[in-house]
Amino acid sequence: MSREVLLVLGAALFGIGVYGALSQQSFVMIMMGLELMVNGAIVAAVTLWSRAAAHSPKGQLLAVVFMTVMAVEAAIGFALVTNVFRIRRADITEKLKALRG
Amino acid sequence: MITVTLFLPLLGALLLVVLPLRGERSLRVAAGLVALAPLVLLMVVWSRFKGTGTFEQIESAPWIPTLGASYMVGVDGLSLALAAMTALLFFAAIIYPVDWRGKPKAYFALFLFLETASLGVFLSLDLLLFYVFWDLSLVGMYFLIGVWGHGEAARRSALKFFLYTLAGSLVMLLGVLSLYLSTAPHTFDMRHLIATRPLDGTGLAATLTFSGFALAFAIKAPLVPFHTWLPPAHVDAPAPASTILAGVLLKMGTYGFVRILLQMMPQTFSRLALPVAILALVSVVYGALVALAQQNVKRRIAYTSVNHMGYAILGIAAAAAILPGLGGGFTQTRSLALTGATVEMVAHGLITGALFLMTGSLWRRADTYEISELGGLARRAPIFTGLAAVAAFASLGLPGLAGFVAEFQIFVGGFPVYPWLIALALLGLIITAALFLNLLQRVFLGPLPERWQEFRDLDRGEIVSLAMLIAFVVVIGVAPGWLLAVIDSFVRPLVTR
Amino acid sequence: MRIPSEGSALAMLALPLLPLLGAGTLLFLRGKRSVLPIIALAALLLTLASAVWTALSLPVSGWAWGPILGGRLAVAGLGRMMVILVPAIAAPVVLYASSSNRRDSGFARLLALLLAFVGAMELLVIADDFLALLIGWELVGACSWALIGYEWTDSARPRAALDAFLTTRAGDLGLYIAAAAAFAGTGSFRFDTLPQLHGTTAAIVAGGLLLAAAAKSAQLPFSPWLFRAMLGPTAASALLHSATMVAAGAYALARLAPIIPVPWLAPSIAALGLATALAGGVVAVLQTDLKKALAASTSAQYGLMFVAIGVGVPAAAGMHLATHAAFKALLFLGAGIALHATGTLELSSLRLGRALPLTAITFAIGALALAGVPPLGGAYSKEQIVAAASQTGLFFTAGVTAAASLSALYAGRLALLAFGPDPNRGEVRPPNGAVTASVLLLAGVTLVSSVLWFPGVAASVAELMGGELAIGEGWAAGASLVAIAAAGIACWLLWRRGDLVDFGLSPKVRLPVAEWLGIPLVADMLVKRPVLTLARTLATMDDRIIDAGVRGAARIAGYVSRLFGHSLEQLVDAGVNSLSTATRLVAEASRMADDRGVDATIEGAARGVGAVGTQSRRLQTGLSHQYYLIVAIGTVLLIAIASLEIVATHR
Amino acid sequence: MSGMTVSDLIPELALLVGSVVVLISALFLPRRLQPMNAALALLTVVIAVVAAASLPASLKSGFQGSAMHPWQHLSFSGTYAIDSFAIAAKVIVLSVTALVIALSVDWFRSDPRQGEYYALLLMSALGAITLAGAADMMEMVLAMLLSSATGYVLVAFHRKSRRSAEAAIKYYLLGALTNGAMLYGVALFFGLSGTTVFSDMAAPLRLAGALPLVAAWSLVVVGLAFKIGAVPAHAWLPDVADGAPAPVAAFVTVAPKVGALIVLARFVSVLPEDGAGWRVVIAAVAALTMTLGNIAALWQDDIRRLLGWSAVSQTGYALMAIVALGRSSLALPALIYFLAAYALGNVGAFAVVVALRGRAKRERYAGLARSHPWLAAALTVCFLSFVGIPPLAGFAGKLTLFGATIDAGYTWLAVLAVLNSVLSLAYYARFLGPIYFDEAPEQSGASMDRTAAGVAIVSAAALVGLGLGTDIVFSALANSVLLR
Amino acid sequence: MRVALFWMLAVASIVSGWRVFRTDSMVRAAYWLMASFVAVGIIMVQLDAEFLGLVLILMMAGEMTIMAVFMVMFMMNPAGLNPMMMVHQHRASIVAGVLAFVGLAGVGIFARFPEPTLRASGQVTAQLGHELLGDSMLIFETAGVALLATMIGALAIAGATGRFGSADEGSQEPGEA
Repeated sequence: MSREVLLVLGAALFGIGVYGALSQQSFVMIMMGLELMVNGAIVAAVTLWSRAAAHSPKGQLLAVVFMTVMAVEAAIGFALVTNVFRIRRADITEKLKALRG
Repeated sequence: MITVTLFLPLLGALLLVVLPLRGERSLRVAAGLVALAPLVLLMVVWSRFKGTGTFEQIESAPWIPTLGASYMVGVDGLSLALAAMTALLFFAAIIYPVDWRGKPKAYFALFLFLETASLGVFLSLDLLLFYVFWDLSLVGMYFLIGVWGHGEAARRSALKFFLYTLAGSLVMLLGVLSLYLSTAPHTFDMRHLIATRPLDGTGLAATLTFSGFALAFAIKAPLVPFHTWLPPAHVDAPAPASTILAGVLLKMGTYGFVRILLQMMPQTFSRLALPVAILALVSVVYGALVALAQQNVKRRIAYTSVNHMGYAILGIAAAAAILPGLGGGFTQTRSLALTGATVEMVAHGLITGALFLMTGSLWRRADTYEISELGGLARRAPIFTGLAAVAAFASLGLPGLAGFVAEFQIFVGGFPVYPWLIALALLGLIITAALFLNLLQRVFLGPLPERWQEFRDLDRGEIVSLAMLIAFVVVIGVAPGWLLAVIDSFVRPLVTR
Repeated sequence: MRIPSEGSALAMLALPLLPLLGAGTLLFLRGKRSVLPIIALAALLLTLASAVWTALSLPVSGWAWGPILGGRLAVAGLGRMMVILVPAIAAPVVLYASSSNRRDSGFARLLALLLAFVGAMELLVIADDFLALLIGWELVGACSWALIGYEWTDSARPRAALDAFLTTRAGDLGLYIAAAAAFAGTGSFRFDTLPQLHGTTAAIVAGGLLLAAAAKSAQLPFSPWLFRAMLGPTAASALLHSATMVAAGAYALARLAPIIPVPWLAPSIAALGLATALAGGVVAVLQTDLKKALAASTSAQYGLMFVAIGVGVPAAAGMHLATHAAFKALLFLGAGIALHATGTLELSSLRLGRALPLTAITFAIGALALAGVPPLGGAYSKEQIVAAASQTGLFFTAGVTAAASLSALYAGRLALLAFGPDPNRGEVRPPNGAVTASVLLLAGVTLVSSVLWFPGVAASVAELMGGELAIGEGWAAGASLVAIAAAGIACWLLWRRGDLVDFGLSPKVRLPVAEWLGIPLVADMLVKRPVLTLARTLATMDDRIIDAGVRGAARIAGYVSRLFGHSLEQLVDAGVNSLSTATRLVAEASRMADDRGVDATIEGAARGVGAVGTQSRRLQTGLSHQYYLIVAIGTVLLIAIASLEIVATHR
Repeated sequence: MSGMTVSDLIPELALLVGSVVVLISALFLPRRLQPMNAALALLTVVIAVVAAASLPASLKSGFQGSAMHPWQHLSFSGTYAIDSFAIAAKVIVLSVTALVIALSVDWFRSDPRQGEYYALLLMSALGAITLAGAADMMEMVLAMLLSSATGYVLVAFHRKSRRSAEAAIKYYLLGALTNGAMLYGVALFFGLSGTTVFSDMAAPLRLAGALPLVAAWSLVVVGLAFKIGAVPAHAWLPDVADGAPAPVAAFVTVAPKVGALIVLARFVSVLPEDGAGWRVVIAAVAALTMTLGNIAALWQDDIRRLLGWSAVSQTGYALMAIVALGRSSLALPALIYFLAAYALGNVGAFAVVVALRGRAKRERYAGLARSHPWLAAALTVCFLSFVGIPPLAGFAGKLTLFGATIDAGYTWLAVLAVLNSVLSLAYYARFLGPIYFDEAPEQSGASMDRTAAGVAIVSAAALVGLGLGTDIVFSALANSVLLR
Repeated sequence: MRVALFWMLAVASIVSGWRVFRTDSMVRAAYWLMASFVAVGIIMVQLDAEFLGLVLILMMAGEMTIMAVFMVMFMMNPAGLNPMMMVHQHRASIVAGVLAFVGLAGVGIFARFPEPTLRASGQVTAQLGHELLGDSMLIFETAGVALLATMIGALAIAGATGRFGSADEGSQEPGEA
C-alpha cells in the first residue's frame, strides 16, 4: 500500500472520470464521470494525508470538503438536469445547441 | 484664463443641450457666441504672452497625484499659435451653414465638445491629460461624420476613421506609458519630461518608444502610407467637420512630432530623422500626385493635406536631424525649418479649413463633388470664385499668402540638412499648382452648363466665415511678424539648447 | 551709395504698393466704368513719379518678418532704369486697354490685373535679396495666369494660362533652390553676400537662377509657354512681353550673374541665349500667326540680351531690354488693332496698310526698331550686343549677326504681311482715339530712343545702369549692318514674289518648326503625360493595391483560422490532414497573389479579421462536450507552455 | 488563534442573515408584496457595503499589518484575509449586487419564487466576496462552490425559458468539470506542502519539484479560469450572458470574476517565482482570452452575446495584472480599478438591455438615440469605457494595466492588448452605428423599465465620476500589500 | 492480508469505475459507480480514515439510489434498464483520459512528497473534529452555507409547485410575456 500505488489508483479513477465526462452523451452519465474524477481526488487527498503530509488534520478535512463538493454538485446537477429535461426534453448534450456562436 | 478658455465650449455644449432653445437659427447664434468666447479669451492670453521660452500662464490642479498625473494647462509659442488657430477655425466652422438633418442641437453641442477636446490637446501640459483630450477628439469627430455625413458611406468612413486613429492613439498610449515609466518618481508632467528627457538616446527602449509615437503621429498627420483613412473621412464628412478634421485634428500629429518627439527625445529623433524625412518627402510628392488624379473636389483637397503635412514634418525632421552643439552653424536653418513647420500648421489649418468650408457651400448648392459635373460657376458666383481662388493660390504657396511663408522657411531651413530631399520636395509645389489651378479652371471657369444656371453665390454667413479665414491667410502672408515672434519664442530656445 | 532719405524709402515702397492698392481700388469700384481708367492711369503716373525719384535717390530699405526672415529692397544698378521703364510702358498699355476692353464684363478685373502686374514687377525690380525677388517673381507669374485666363468663359484660355503658369513655375523652383542654397552658404538672402559663395553652393545658386531666368524669359526649352500666353488679351500680351514677366529673367541675370563666382555661369547664359535667339528667329520667320510670330521674336530678342549678359556687358542687355520694351509693346498693340479690325491674326489675310495707314506707320516704326535699322534706339542697343559679342571672338559674333539678320527678316516680313498695302482690302473697324493715342505714345518713345546714337548719351545711360558700354570691333558692327540690310532686301524680294507667307514650304515642314520646333509635343510626351499617368496610377494604387497588401495578410489569417476552425473533431485529427491542408494553402496563396482589384480599403483588414472572427465563433459550437474538449486541450497546453518555460529557464 | 473574531466577518454575516431573512419573508409575504424582498435584499447589501467599507476603521489597532494599513491581517488561523484588496473587491461585488437587485425588481415581478431569487443572489454575492478573502485552499474551494452552485441556479431561474435552462446546464457542466480538475490540484498542493493555508505553503513549495508543481497549479488555474471566464474554460460566458435572465447575466459575468481574480492573485503569489513558469502561462492565457473574446464578439448581432464575449475579453485584460503581480506595484491597484470600471460598464450595459425588456437584436437598436436618448447615452458611455476612451473609468483601468504590464517586462502583451482594444471598438461601434445613425423603424411602443434605466444612467454617471476621480481608488490602495 | 485486500479493492474500484461507461443501462452504471466508491471507501478505512470512509460509502449509497430512481422517473430510457451505449468524440476522450492518468500517475510516482513523520494514531476522527471547530471553523461554516444554498437552489429549480401554485407561471423574461 505504498503512496505511489495509491496515487496511481487515484490517477486512474480520475482518468476514467475524465474519459467518461468527455465521452458520454447523456447528462447523467457525464455526471457519473465527474463523480469519478472527484473520487480520484479524494483518494489522492486521503493518500497524501496518510502517506505524506505528516498527518496534518487538514488532510481529513480536505477529504470532507471534497465530499461536500461532490454532494453539492450532484444535487444541483440533478436539479438542473431535471429542469432542462422538463423544459427541453433534452437528455444529451447534442440536444442543447440553441446558444452558440 | 486658459482653463476657462478650455472648458467654456464644453459648458456651452451642456447648456445648449439643457436650455430650451429651438430652431436652427437661434441655436446657431448661441453656438456661435459660445465659440467666439475662446477666441476672445485666447486673444487676451496672447496679449499677456511674454515669450519667455518656457511654458507660461500655467494653471494646475491635482488630478491623480498617486499616478503622477495632474491637470495642468499652459501655453508656449507653439501651443498658443495652434490653439488660437483652432479657436478661429472652430468659430468659422460652427457658424457655417450645413444641413443639420433636423438635429441642430446635437450638432452644435458635439461641435463645441470637440472644440474643448481639440483645444485641450494643444494646451495640456500633462501627458495623460493630453491623451485624454486626444481621444475625446476622436469620439466627437466620429459622431459628427457618422450622423451628419453624406449617406451610407459616411458610417463606414466614420468607423474607419475611428478605428484607424484609435489604433494610432493607443500605440501612442504605450509610448506615453513608456515615457512615464522611465521617470522617477513616475510623472506625466510634460515640463519635467522636456527638462530631463528621461528616455532620450539610442537604446532599444528609446527607439521603440520613438517608433510608437512616430507611428501614432504619422497616422494622425497623416503620412503615406498611413493615410488611407483620410480621404473617405473627408469626403463623407459634413464640410465644417472636414474643416476641423483637416485644420485641427491633423495638426495634433505634427504637434506631437514637435512637442513629444523633438522636445522629449531629441537624440533619438536626430538619429531617426532621415527615415521620418523620407516618409515626409514621399507624402509630399505622393500626396500631390494622387491629388492631381482625383476627380472629386473633396478628395482632391483631402490629398493635398497629405502633401502639406508632409512639408511640415519634413521641416520638423530637418530641424531634428542635427543636434545643437554639433553644428553651431545650423542654428539658423534649424530655426527656420521649425518655424516654417509651425507656420505650415497654422497656415494649412486656415487655408484648407477655408477650402473645405467652400466644398460645403458647393454641396449645399450642387449636391455633388464631382469635378466633371461642374464648370463655369464664376459667372453665377463671382465672390465664391474669388475666395476660392485666393484659397487655392494660398494653398499652392503663392507669396503674399500664408502658405508661402511656411513653405519657404521649410525649404530654406531644410536645404542644408537634406538638399536632395528638399529639391525633390519642391516638385510638390508645381504639382499642387497644377492640381489647384486645374480645379479652379474646371469648376469655376469655362462655359456655364445649363443645369447650374440657378447657382447661387455665397450668402452672408458663408462670406463672413470665409472672409475671416482668408483675411488671416493674407495677413500672415503679408505681415507674419506677430506670429513669427510668438513661434520664435518657442523655437529659439529649442534649437540652441 | 547715397544715404537715402526717409521719403525716398517710402517712395520705393510705393512702387509695388501703389499699383497694388490701385488694383484693389479698381476691384472695389468695379461698377463705375468711367472712373476706372482714370484711377488706373493716375496710379501708374504716381508710380512713375516715385520711380523717377527713387532712381535718383537710390534708397535702401527692407522689412522684417521674423528674427531671421526679412526682405531687403533697394533701387540699384539696372533697377534704376527698370523702375521707370515698367510704369512708363504700362501707362500706354493701360490706356489701350481702357479703351479697347471697355465693354468687357471683366473690365475692372483686367485693369486691376494690369496694375497688379506692374506692382509685382516693381517689387521684383527693387528686390535686393532672394526673398523679395522670389515674392515678386511668383506674384508676376500668378498675375500672368490671371491675365492669360482673362476671358475665362472660353475654357481653352484658362487651360493655356495653366500651361504657361506651370512652365514658368517649374523654373521658379530654381529660384527656391537658389535662395535656399544662398542662405545655406552665406546665412542670408542678401545679394551683396553672393560673392562670398563658393563651391557647390555657388554652383547650385547659379544653376537655380539660370533655370528660373530661362523659364521666365522664355528661353529654350521653356519658350513655348509664350505661345500659350497669346490667348490673353492684347494689352496683357503687350505688357507681359515688354516690361514685365519676360523681362524678369533677363533683369535678374543682368543683376546677379556678374556677382556670382561661378565660372561656367556666363558662358552658359550666352550659349543658351544664342541658341534661343537663333531658334526663336527661325520660328518667328516661319510662324504665320501675327501674335505668335511676335512672341517668338520676344524669345529671340531676350536670347540676344542673354548673350550680352553672358559675354559680360549687362549694360548692353539692359539697354536692349528698354528699347525692346518700347517697340515690342508698340508692335503688340498694333497686332491688337489688326485683330480688332479683322478678327484674325493670320498673316495671309491681313495687309491693312491702306485701311489703317496710321497704325501701319507706327507698326513700321516698331518693326524697323526690331529689325535694328539705324537710327532707331533698337538698332543702337542691338549694335551694342554685337559689339559685346565681338569681344569674345568670332563664334558669338557670327551667331549674333545671324540672329540679327533673322530679326530683320521676320520684322520686315511681319510689317509687310500685316500692314503692307492691299488694294483689295475693304473697310475695317478702325481703332478709336484712345487706342491710337496709346500707339502713338509708344511710337514716340521708340523714336525718342534714337537719341542713343548721339555721342555720350548711351554712355551716360550705361552709367545710370551701373555698367559700361561695350567697345566692339569695328568690323563686327559693319558685318551686322550688312547682314541686316541683306535680310531686308531678301524680305523685299520675297514679298514681291508673294512667297513671304510660307516661303513656298509645305505645311508639313513649316508647321512643326513654327510651333517651336516641336518642343511642346516633346514636353507633352516626356513630362505632362507621364506625370498624369503616374498620378492616375498612384491614385488607383492608393485605392486598391496598398490595401490589397493589408487585405492579403488578413486573408491568410482567415485561412489559417479556417484551418483550425472547422470543428474540434478535426482539430484532433488535424495531424492526418495537415499534408493535404498545406497543399491547399499553397494553392490558395498562389490564387490570392493572382487576385487583385477588389477595392477594399482598410476595411480589408477588418474584413480579414472579421473572417477570423467568424471562424473563431465556430469554436463556440453550443455543444457542451466540445466545450469539455476545449478545456482538456487548454489544460494540456497550459502544462506544455509551463514545462517549456521551465525547461527554457533551466537551460 | 488570535484572529478568530466575528467582527472580521460582519459583511459576510450580514449577507447570510439577510438572505435567511429574505427567505423567511418570502414564506410569509403575500404574492402582491413579494417585491418587498428586493427592498430587504437591498437593505442587506447596503448594510454589508457599509460594514465592509468601515472594516478598516473598526479594526484600527491591534494587528501588525503593514505600516500604512495596520488593520490588515489574516483571520481565522490564516484562512481568511482582511486586506485592502479584499475589501475593495467586496465593495465592488456588493455594489454590483445592489444594482442587480434594482434591475431585478421589474424583471422578476411576475415570478412567484422571487423571494428565493433574492436569497440566492445574496448567497452568491457572499460566495464571491468570500472568494476574495480566501487565503486557504479549502476556503477557496468552498467559496467557489457557494458562488457556483448559486450561480447555476440563478441562471436557470426562468422556469419557462428554454434558453435559461440550456445556459444553466452548460454553465454547470463546465463548472463541474473544471472544479473536479481543481480538486485534484488542491490535493496535490496539500501533498506537496502539507497544508492548505496560503501563508504556510510558500516555504515548502519552494522545495517542491518543478513538474509536479506545474501539474498542481495548472489544475487549480483551470478551475479558477472557469470562474473568471478565461481560456480554456471561457465557453460558458457567452452562452450564459445570452441565455440567463438579464439581471443574472449582469451579475454572474462580474461578481464571481472579481472574487476569483483576487484569489488567483493570492494563489499565484504563493507559487515560487522561479521554476514554476506560471507568469508566462498566465500571460498566454491573458493573450488568448482577450483575443478570442474580441474576435468572437466581432460579428455578434445580439447585444447579450456581445456582452458575454466582451466579458471574456475583459478577463483577458484583467489577467494582465496577474502577470505583472509582484513586478509592478501598480498591478493590484490597477486590477481593482479596472474591475470596478468593468463591473460598472457591464452592469450599465445590461441595465440598458433590462430597461428595454430584454431587447437584444442589433437591428432593434436602430434609432435608439432618438427614441431613448438617455439609454443610448448610457450604453455609449459603457461601451466607450470598455474600449478605454478617456476620461471614462475604463481608460484609467487600461492605462494602469498596460503600464503595469510594461513595467513587468511584458511589453508584447501590452501591444497585443492595444490591438485588441482597437478591435473591440469595431464591434462596439457596430452597435453604436445603428443607434445613432439610423432612424428607428416605427415605435413598437414597448414599455421601458424605469428603474433599470435609472440603473443604466447611474452606472454611466459612475463611470464618468470614477474616471475623473481616479485618484480616490489609487490613493486608497497605495502601499497596500496583498496578504497571503 | 491487508495488502491483498487492498489490491483487490483497488482493482475492484478501477474495474467498476470502468464498467460505469461500458454497461448497457444507466441503472447498472449507477450501481457500478457505487461499487467503485464503496471500494474506495474501504481503502480509506484501511488508511486510518475510518470515519471518512464510512461517510463516503453511506453518502454514495444514498446518492446512487436517488440517481437510479431519478433515471427511472425522468429519462427517455424507460425504466432506465434498456441497453444503451451513447458516446461522442470517443477517440479524443480516450486520449484525454489517458493523458490525465499518465500525467497524474507520473506526478504520484516521481514527485518528491514529504515523508510522514508519524503514523496516524487512533484519534484521527477526534482530530478532525477539533480541526472543524478550531482552526478551520470558517471552512466548516462555509461548507454549511454552501449546503444550505444548495438546498434552496435545488428546490427552487426542481420543485414544481410553491406557495402560489405552479412555479412555472410567470417565470420568464418580461419581453417574452
